Amino acid sequence: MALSKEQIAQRIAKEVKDGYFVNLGIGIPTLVANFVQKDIEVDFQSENGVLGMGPFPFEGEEDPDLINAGKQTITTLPGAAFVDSAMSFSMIRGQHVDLTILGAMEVSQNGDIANWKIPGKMVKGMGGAMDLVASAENIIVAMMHTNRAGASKLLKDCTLPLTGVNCVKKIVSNLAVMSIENNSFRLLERAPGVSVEEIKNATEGNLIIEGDIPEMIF
Amino acid sequence: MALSKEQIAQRIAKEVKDGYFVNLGIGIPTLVANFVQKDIEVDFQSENGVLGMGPFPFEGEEDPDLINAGKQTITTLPGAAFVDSAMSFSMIRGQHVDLTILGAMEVSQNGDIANWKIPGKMVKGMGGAMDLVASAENIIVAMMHTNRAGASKLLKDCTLPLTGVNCVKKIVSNLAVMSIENNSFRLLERAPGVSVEEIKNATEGNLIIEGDIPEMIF
Amino acid sequence: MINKTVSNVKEACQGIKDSMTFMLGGFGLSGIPENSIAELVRLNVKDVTCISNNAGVDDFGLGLLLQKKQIRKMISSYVGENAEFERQMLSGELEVELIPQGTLAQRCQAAQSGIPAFYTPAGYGTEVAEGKESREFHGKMHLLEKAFEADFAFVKAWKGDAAGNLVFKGSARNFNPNMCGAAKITVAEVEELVPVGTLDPNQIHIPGIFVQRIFQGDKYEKRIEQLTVRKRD
Amino acid sequence: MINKTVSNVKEACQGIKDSMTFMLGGFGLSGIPENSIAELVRLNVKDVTCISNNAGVDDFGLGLLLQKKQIRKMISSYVGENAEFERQMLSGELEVELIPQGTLAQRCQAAQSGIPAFYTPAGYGTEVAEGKESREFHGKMHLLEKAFEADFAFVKAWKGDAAGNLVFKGSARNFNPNMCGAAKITVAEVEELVPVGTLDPNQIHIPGIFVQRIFQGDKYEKRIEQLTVRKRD
Repeated sequence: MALSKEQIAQRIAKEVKDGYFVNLGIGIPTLVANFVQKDIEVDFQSENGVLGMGPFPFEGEEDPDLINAGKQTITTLPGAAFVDSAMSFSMIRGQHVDLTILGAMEVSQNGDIANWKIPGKMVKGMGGAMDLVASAENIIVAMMHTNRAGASKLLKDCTLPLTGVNCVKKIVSNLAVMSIENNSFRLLERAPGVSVEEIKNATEGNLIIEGDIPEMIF
Repeated sequence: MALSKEQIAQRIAKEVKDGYFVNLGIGIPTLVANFVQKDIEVDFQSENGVLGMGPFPFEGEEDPDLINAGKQTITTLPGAAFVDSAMSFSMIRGQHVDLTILGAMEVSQNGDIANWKIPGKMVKGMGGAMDLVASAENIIVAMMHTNRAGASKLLKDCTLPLTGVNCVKKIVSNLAVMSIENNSFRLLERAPGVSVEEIKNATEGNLIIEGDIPEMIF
Repeated sequence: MINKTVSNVKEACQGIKDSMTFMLGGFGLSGIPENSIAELVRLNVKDVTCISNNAGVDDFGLGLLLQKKQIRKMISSYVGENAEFERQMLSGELEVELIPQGTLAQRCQAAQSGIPAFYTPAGYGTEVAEGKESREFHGKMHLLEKAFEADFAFVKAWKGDAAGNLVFKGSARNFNPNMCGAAKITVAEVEELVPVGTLDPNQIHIPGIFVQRIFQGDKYEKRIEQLTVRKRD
Repeated sequence: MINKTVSNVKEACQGIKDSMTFMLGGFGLSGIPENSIAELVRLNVKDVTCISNNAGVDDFGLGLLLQKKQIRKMISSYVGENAEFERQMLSGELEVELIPQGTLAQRCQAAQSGIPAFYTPAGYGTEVAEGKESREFHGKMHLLEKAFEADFAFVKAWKGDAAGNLVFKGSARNFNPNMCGAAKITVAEVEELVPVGTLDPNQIHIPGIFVQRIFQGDKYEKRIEQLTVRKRD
């Protein structure tokens, strides 16, 4: 069965290693924090200038001067630091952040990503996404494999305005875990109970399928 | 009579206006602080990261973590701030410093300045001087009019490696106050008792002399 | 010490004219110069260009200027959460230039620092690259981006003193320090104006040289955009 | 919180090899990483390139490495006050690249920030401009300057915590913050390692993400180069 958003986040959390500084995008990526192993040390960075983000505050303890990049009230953990926006993007552009997890509307088989604009329809802006995808060595995309009409979002070429080119390394969708390799999606894992055939049908771009494709383990 | 170093500093101090942020170079410029009018507010910046420098410390109160760009122990005044080197040069390069006073080995009639290197002889480095002269809108040079051998240091063209081009606006030497205008030195004031003829003889570059040249008033 | 205090927001905003370019600090509604924005609404200054990461919400922040159609052009990285904004943009009343957030911050910082241009990888290969020079460094393509030019920067700090020294709090810091000294005149409003000498010189985020006018804001609403809490067990 | 502490300077310097490029904080002898320099002397690492505003004095700071002829090249803005330095430079034993101080700071800052290159007016029309691209912005000529690349950055802070967060004191701050995160590995030595959570998150100059290894220095001599005092009346 296809994964829920929580399950996508849960699978991605396995990619988060001890000692990582991690930037989480809005949406599914935000949920990843809930599933990170308890026995490793990870620091969350928010591009509005927070390093060492903690959980949401208890009711009544929210502070308008303390929000994340999604404008949600947050807390910080011991050892946290606040910085200005220029220094925050020094962390990102300077490749000091080890892992970036963000959502996408489309990804192409060469690693292009589109997630900020639907011309004539939705124009919210790219926020920090263009800096993140252009800079990060290690980008994981959290996304649905198909849109509501069932059309693939893993394409030969993106149709929407791009956020970045040749930058996505790994994708965790509701159907599969894939890497980008040789101008193709390489299928690494299937969602439990989802067949290779289903994934193939839901993927417009080249899909490399070699050997047995294991089911995800959480 | 030609001015002493203290008198050069005293004359330059008259150019320091209320509300100015001022950077003082090593040597004569450092002395300027002693002569600034008491009834105006001036802040001294030191390019190693100090804004709001005060006088030298009393004996026994020196702090190795508190020096100026000449590596001398200093104090700070109320309202002072410490910054890192990049921000210190943001003040300079970003033209937030209102007045730069520095020494020179040579100045040419088009406003070029040389003050950092005598090839094969003295190579100490430019420190912050190149940033200062390239950035400041308002540069006053404090210098001797001639070298020890009596040769002019106010030239048609500098002979030493340059620190900056077309940047000097005003010069206060031991003989005269001059501005740079139309590829010439314009004589503005004479040191008390020094004749126009003496200044003319001591100046290799074009010297514009128009009307009566008053003596300096301190 | 050079005194930068003005008595109120009116005095702080002297010299403001139609068609000027403003920088405004804040991320979402956090750390926005509330008092200065209110004065810009009151002055009814028109045709302005605003450089600000976001555009407020319909009834707060820069949304207040949008309602009165005072803004000709917005330069931002993210403008969601604002229906009036979307309407004006889609109808063509409002010109919008969307740029990457890190580029926005660095173009402010460059203006403060006298760096006229710099290279960044953000936006290469996208719409943002249109009309911009690109160049390879270390095998990776970068865009040439230029320092902003603005008439006024409006920033909001937590504490400040008469010298114009500023200290920010939490994530309300964001773009505010980078905009100081990045415009011809920087207006800083603070929650608390403290006596000169009480701020530790080691702990000043922005020294007064980058600030031309400072005043204590009358009041701060500090609205929360996305209140998110967890339950106590 | 990711723990960056190492037990001592030996551990902090693991991986150091001949011919590497180092950044070293400090201005004159103020804020120099004394313990790391002593370890570099002890390790007797050779043919290194040092990026440091100054070169110490004959018997302290980087002068100690010069004495043992460990340095192949210095990249500095000011190298006066060092007779051995002058001797090695004039004899050609030591390669020296002198660059403007603001450019030095900004090339560190650019490396920290992932900005591969930027324009500055400093040095245009001088020896410093030789071999560099120049370009006009706003009617003024500028040089294209590139971010430094270094293997290790050695910085010295006043206080720090296990997360690598740093706080500097007075003018001993200087280049230290700009060098953090500007090399592959940043080693921070501090006068006092304080428990995590005791530094105010608003008042951290450099957050730990820019620091890979941190330790408390055994002792600090903090020599004064130009003791200058005034008489009490």
